[in-house]
Amino acid sequence: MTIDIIILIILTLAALWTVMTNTLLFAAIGLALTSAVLTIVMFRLNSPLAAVFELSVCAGLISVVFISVTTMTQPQSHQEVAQHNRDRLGRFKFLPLIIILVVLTLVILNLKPTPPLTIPEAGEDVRNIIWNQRPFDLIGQVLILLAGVFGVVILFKEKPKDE
Amino acid sequence: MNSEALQLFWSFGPFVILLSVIGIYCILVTYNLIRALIGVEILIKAVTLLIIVVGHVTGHTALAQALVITLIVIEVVVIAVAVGIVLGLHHHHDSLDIRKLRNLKG
Amino acid sequence: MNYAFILFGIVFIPIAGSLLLPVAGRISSRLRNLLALFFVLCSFAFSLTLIPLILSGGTLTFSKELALGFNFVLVADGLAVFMACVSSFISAIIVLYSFDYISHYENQNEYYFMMVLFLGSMMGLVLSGNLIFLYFFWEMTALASWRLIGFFREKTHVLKADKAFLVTIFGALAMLIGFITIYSQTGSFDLAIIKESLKTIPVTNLAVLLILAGIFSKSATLPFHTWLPDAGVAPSPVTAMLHAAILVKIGTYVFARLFLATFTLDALWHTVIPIIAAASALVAAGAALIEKDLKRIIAYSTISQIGFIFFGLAVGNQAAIAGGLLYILMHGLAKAGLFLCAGIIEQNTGIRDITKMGGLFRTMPVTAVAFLGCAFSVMGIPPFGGFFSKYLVFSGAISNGRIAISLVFLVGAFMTILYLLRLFNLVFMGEPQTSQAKEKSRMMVACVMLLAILSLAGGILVNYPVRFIQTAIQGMVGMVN
Amino acid sequence: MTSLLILIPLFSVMVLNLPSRTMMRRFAFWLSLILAASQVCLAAFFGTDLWNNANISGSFFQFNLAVDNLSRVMLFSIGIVVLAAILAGRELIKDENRQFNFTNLMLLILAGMNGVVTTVDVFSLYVFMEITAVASFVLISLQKDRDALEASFKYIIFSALASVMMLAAIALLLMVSGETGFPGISHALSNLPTSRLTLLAVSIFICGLFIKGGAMPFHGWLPDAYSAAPAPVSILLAGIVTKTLGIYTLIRIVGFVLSPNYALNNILLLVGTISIVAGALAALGQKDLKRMLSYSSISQVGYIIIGLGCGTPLGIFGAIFHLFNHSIFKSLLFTNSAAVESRTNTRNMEELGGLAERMPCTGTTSIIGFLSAAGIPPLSGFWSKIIIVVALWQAGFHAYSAIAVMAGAITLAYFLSMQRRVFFGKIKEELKSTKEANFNLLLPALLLAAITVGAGILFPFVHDTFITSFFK
Repeated sequence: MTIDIIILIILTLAALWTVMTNTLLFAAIGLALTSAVLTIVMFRLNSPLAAVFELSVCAGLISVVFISVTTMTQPQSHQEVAQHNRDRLGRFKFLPLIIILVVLTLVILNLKPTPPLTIPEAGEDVRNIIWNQRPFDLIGQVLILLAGVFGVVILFKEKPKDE
Repeated sequence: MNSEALQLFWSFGPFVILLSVIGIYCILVTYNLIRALIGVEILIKAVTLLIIVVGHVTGHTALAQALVITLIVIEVVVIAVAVGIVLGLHHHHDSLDIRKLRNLKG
Repeated sequence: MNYAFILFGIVFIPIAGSLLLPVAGRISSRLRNLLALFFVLCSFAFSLTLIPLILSGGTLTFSKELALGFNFVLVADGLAVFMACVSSFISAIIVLYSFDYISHYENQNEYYFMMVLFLGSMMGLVLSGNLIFLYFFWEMTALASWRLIGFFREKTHVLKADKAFLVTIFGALAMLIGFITIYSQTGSFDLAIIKESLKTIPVTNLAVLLILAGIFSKSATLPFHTWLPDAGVAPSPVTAMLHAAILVKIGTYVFARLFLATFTLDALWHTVIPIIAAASALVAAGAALIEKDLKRIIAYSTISQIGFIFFGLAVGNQAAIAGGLLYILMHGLAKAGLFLCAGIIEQNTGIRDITKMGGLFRTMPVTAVAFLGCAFSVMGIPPFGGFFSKYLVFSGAISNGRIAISLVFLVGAFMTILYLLRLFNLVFMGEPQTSQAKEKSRMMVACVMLLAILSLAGGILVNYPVRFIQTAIQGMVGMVN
Repeated sequence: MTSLLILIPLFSVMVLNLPSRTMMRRFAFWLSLILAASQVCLAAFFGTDLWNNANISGSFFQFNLAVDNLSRVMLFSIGIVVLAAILAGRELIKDENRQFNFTNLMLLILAGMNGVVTTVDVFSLYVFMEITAVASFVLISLQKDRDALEASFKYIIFSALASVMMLAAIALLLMVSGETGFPGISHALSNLPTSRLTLLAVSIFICGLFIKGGAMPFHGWLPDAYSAAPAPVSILLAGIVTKTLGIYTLIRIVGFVLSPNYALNNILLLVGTISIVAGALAALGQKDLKRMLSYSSISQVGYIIIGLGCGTPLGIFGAIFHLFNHSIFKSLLFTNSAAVESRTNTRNMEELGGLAERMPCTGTTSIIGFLSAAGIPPLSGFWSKIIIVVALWQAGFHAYSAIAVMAGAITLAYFLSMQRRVFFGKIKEELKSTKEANFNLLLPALLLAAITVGAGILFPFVHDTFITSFFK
């Protein structure tokens, strides 16, 4: 269990780094890292299938999307970047403080991590749940993918209207 | 829901709260569109963790995994559409700075 | 129950018919005008057929059960039939007058539609025996009057129409809260049930206050009176309809219906309401004395006279109530006449400032005579009808020991004579100032003459309406006292 | 049978896109129109028995769906508003390719909303809410102009926050009850004592729904999204999308799943009242026609929320009835604003005036729409408002009831000012050549106005068939 707590602390630190880091590229990489650590947590919590999804889709696909957007939209000069970084540091310096505050509050509320007594067994098969009990969600996935396809077609392919 | 499950739950709960705080803080203070999306992503990570933890402590891991898989698909689509809109805005403004967008008011 | 169709006819022939009028207007304007008159006369005729029933002491009721106490109830008792007859009759004359008056303007379809819809809603209001439907029709009259006052589409006119609408709706919403207070006290919106359960206990003062706000806003009494003079921008038949005959009387009717016929009021209100009415009567009369706009003077005069009606109704003994109800009839006839005369003058001379008029007696003799007749009735000169109503109000009040407040109203009555004579002098007497305007439309002149004659006849044959009113009062107050 | 509500639009989208798109373009409009119209007819004329009859669809597509009277009302409103939006879209979206995309997204959004109102599982509810939301993000930014993209981005961020809140609440409910179906959650909550966890779950859930529905302290995205979206999309968004996502779900969760809860009701009443008053006051100060209507939407949503907040069956019924009325009259008003905008190319009310002369039909239906919104008889809005007010009074919330009544005066005030500035007054020189809107915009306006008037005048009939079946 202690190992779980350590992984979770790493997860939090990864997220913190994602938010605090200076360049967007590092932020995207940090997000991927967060996802990867989350994957490990999921493996350890008896959820291998979802973990695989998380690893391939979130750590992989979404990071690729973010990194490509970052590279497509980076025409800043060196000075601007420096100025921008100073600005950011000014705004983000409170985050670690807030985090520490939240941790303290949680400790005061006696919600600190404690080792578990027992870990329940894994339940039913995932495939059964997805295909037999929740087919409606599958239809939902098809629909939202279609909507996403139209979104991508409209937003990426068509030329914007001239103003 | 027994007290053991509850105790187990609360040993993970603080991290969910921490992740959400990080995500919300990021959305609130950033001036960059993509960073706002990254904040949203971190929030979704927090909630994914929450669902998995709940599945774990109550023994409904299969259900929780099914939910998370659907959630991930939705997340990807939302992010894809959002990124498309960010690119559109970048085309108009040549910038990702939220301060330059404020010609609409709440 | 086979009389129920009469009640439905009174209310729903005009309402349903009004929807037909814009369609009829597309076919032929004559057809539309005649249809409008026909619907109004239908209401009047159906109301008349109920008179024998009332005189023999009966009432006619129709009711359909709905949940939540929203029962749809129509009741024809003495008070209701009296109001229905008076308002539908005056409306009929006004619609007749509009044939010529309104024919020069656009939006005639909307005009007749709203006019007849207004009358229908008024009938619904008068006959409804349920607070929710009373409110329902009350708002519909406000709706129709909003479109009627905003008949001309200039911005200032529409603004004034909006003002009238907002003030009356504001009052109506306050009244609605009052109704709901009563509902929480008695558990029903049905007037008959409310009357039963409020027999012994007085209704809460909060409810009375809220309902009074609604009544005063509709009847343009003191704190809420400003919309009425502004609404004078409407075409003259509309002002006649709204200010004189019907709209402002809705407040007095609801006052009589609720506070006299249904609830037992706290003693406090019998003092407070006459004071408000007196203040209203004096302030408005004062305003009428210095105002220069022809229609605004008559409008202020209406506000002032409404004070007398409330006085009569609030004093609460039989003579005073009879005076108040008779006042509704007599003032309706006479004031409609005055407004319609003002319409003739305004349309033919093109001005409304009385200081720029003069000597119109020579060119408009019939109008002048009719105007004088109606004015005498409003002033309360015997043998015109207005005299008897005023007399009954005062005698009732004095026999009730309200000497001081009666004296205040006496001053008000005196001021009425002053401003009406000033008006008549400036408009009809003296040297002509503008080009000689003639009375163009015979129909319009005939209408005002008819109203003047009726004002006189009402005085001479006063015992017929009084007899009817006494039956009505027996029906409503007899049970309370 | 109910599953067909989702499957038919889904297959239609697939069929429309499989062969060459150019061929299907003309066909798409009629197909979507027929689908929406048939949904309206089915929802209007058939009871819940038809929908829940499993034999029609066979055993292959057996989803966990159910249609009760609330869903039926929603299905009707969804159908009618989508119909109006499709017609308006044909008129206002000129580019053929874009119009084809618009129609497809309409079908997707139709399927999404149908899923939201028929599902009985809280996670599926979330899935279909996201479908609807994603389709509306895309629809708002359909024209890709600057304001629309900004509004869409704002909406995405707010909506994502709300979704995360909802998901967290779903996870906590799963923790408490062990399942995600409505009956299970409802059963578990009514058997358990209220714990901190349940309270947390419920409050996050409600908070998320407030954001989605645009209640007043959570409304930041709404006026932008409504006013920047293309006209047909604003009809859809204001008329039904946010009402389905936020308000319907709120009613479903609070009124039908959770057990009555005093603290929750107080929060609802408070938020509702703030929305009513602040929304109406904000609407008074607007110059942009669509922004005014957006704030008015916030204010009207407040009425629905307080109706729900009084916690009695009558209040919930009033809330549902007002939800229905609101979707009808608000889409009517947005249709009219679309007609005005298409003819004059402006939404600034200072530049408009006197249009009633040139656009009599639009002007008249607009009067009907706003009078219904202000609760003036004989229109249907009057009945729903009075039911809410009476329910509040009966439940003992006298002050809230009085505020709700008196806010009607503010509502009337801003609508009168709108009508005066847009339709009455002297017509401006440059607007002299304005023509009445085209048939495709008049038809939905007339249809919606007819429903408003009809439901108001025939209230006894509506009452007999509708209220009684609700309290069965």
